[in-house]
Amino acid sequence: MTHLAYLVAGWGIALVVLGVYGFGLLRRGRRLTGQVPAGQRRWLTSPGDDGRGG
Amino acid sequence: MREVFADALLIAAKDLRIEARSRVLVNQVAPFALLVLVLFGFALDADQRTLRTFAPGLFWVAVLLASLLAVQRSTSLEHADGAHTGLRLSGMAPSSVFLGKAAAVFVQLAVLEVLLVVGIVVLYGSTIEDPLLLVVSGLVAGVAVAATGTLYGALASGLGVRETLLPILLLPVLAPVLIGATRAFDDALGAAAVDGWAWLGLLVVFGLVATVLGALAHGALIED
Amino acid sequence: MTGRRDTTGSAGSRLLGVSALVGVAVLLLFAFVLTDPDVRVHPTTGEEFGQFDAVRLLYLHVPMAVLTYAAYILCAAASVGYLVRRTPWWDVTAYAAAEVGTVFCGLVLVTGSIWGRPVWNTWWEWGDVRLMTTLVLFLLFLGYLALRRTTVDPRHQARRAAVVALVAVLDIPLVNRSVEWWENRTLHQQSTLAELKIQDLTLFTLMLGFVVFGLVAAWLLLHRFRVGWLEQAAAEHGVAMAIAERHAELDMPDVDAAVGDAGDGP
Amino acid sequence: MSVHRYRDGVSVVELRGAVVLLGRFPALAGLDLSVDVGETVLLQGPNGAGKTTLLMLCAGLVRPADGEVRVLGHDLTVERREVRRRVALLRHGTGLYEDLTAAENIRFWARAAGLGESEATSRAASAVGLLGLDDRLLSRPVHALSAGQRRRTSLASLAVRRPDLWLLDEPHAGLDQVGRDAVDSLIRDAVSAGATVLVASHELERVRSLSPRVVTVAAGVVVRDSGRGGGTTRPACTPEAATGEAADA
Repeated sequence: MTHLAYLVAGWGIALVVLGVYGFGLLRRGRRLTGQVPAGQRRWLTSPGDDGRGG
Repeated sequence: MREVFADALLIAAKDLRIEARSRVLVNQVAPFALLVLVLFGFALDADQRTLRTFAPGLFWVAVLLASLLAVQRSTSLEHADGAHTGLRLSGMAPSSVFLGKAAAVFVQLAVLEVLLVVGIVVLYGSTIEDPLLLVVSGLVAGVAVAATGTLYGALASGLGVRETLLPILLLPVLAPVLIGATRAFDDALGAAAVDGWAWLGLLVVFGLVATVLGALAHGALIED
Repeated sequence: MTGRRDTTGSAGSRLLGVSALVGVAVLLLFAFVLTDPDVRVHPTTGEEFGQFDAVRLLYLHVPMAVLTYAAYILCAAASVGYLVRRTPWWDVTAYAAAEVGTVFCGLVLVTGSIWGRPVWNTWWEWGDVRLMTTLVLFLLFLGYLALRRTTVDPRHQARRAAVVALVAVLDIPLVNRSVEWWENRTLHQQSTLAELKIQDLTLFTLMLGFVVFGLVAAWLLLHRFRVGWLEQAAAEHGVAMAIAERHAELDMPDVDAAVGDAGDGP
Repeated sequence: MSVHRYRDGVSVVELRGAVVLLGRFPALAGLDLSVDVGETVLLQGPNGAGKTTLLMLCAGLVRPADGEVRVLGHDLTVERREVRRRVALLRHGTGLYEDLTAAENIRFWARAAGLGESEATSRAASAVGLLGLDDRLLSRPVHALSAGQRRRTSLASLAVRRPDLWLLDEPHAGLDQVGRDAVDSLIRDAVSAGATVLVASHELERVRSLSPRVVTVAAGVVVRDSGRGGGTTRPACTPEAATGEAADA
């Protein structure tokens, strides 16, 4: 395969950065959920997942 | 509508009178802009032919850098001793305040541009080939810079970090003005074979958009 | 549905996340194994030319570039929404779109530079319209994010940020115009696919790239929105507690003394 | 002379459960206050109690996060521009331009309030007389004035607007006897013209001579209120935490 270094660099940087950013978002979310009462985490109050506990 | 312009005139006259008394433009901003021209001369190896070729671009970079100072001065006038509160309580329309302050900045930039044109003629050996294009594009670009600068000055005002925030917000927005005005000056100063008048259209559009948007958005920015 | 409650995930977002991950794997398979390199044969000399394997960056770079612009347009639309409706939903959406858009924008610039080196023989091309426009856009939104990170009353900040986003997006056509006239040249393919030896599979893989990176962007946007929403909710919760604390201040003995004679100096 | 456009006996300031957030900090934490036309109200309380924020709220400069807020008959959550035009607010900043003369400043603020040339001139003359500013002083740039002279200039630039509601934050602080007397005469003049005055001050003796109603603010709520006329004590509407204190008074 020609240009292998460029391919690895391009795809590698993109996927790693997106992965790190996504992982960071999950961690930020995890840290913040502890500070918010369950009732206000609105995406968790779907049927069968009534947001109690936590 | 007439009231808006009357109030704008009042504000502009006030800002210009303050400038006439304090001479901040004359004593600080203009020397700074000339200093920028001199520094470019040192950096580009003092070859007058090179300098003449790049004179339009260097001119506008110097104007943009100096405009940061002019805008900061314009906003700090209001914030130094709480006058901005008085303006909010005055009952004047926010767009009047915007238009007045932008007009005052514009007048100061126009003066600055005259000085800088003398600067590039003397220091870089530029020759003026098309005086009309030079004046018109200089004024239109001045409007664009003054309006955008005043809008962003209001936006960054009241923030502890406004001195550092203003350049990174303002300079990228002005990229089209830098390009357009440089090209127009390329033609007017005979530095490159381009059609400068075509570029004027871009500057006019930018100036109009910035002025209208600024007048409309200023209220939202300075309200509580 | 795992029933865990300490994350910003939900059944929907997990489904989205899993499809995005599977999609990336499938996309890699198509981009690196199933598609052919770009090799063309010169009709007269018979020489081989083209991008060869470097073309595989197409499936990464182009979808991300389109999604960058989509995210920024979403940001501007949400900013207008905020200025009209003044509700936090629009503000949080605008912030989320701007942040995700800027991550994508940075990657577009980096991958473009990496792609440009073997294909155009340069890391950077001044005067290329799309490249310069994207760079200015990136700088504009770095300013936006810097403004977002200043500490100021949240409502002021939302309004200022909305104006900045609006100006940034309105500035784009002007930047584009000006660069186009500035240096009348571009190295980008006039139509990206017209120059390449187009096969059905290349086209399909590119479309797959749009879908997969679209899923990735949607997942990031969803979680970024939820983080922003939580930040707001946490702040509101904090305010309720702060009000209670202020009321509790009145029980402290030194307040009574201070209230009794308020002549405690300026 | 009277410039207010509402019936006597109507509340000029009507606050119920007003909450104002500075960033995330509740500077006002559910404050109740009702002020009638023509009253002089002294706001006292420790530093950081929320007095300045209360004045800012009444001027329509900060938005209430919660509660009901009406000033000069307008709901401040909806309409603030009309209120702003009719109040005068004195804060620690003088609101003057350093490089202009005192006279130019007063004129500018008169014109900014929408007054015509002749009206601005005559009102400026009467405000200048009331505050004892002479021609020599008026022709000096503000940066060449003392703190007391600046305060008087600042008050004159507010007085030209003939506001219906005066909001004064520590008007006496740092002034000499001449300056203090000027402030007092300004307040008396305003009240006799039918305006309402809210003064936040630590200089109780000074303000007592104006026989104000005394309202004590602490921790963002009203904890004590002498009631109209300054004599009787009336229970303030405050949260439980505060009622015990109010009863003690």
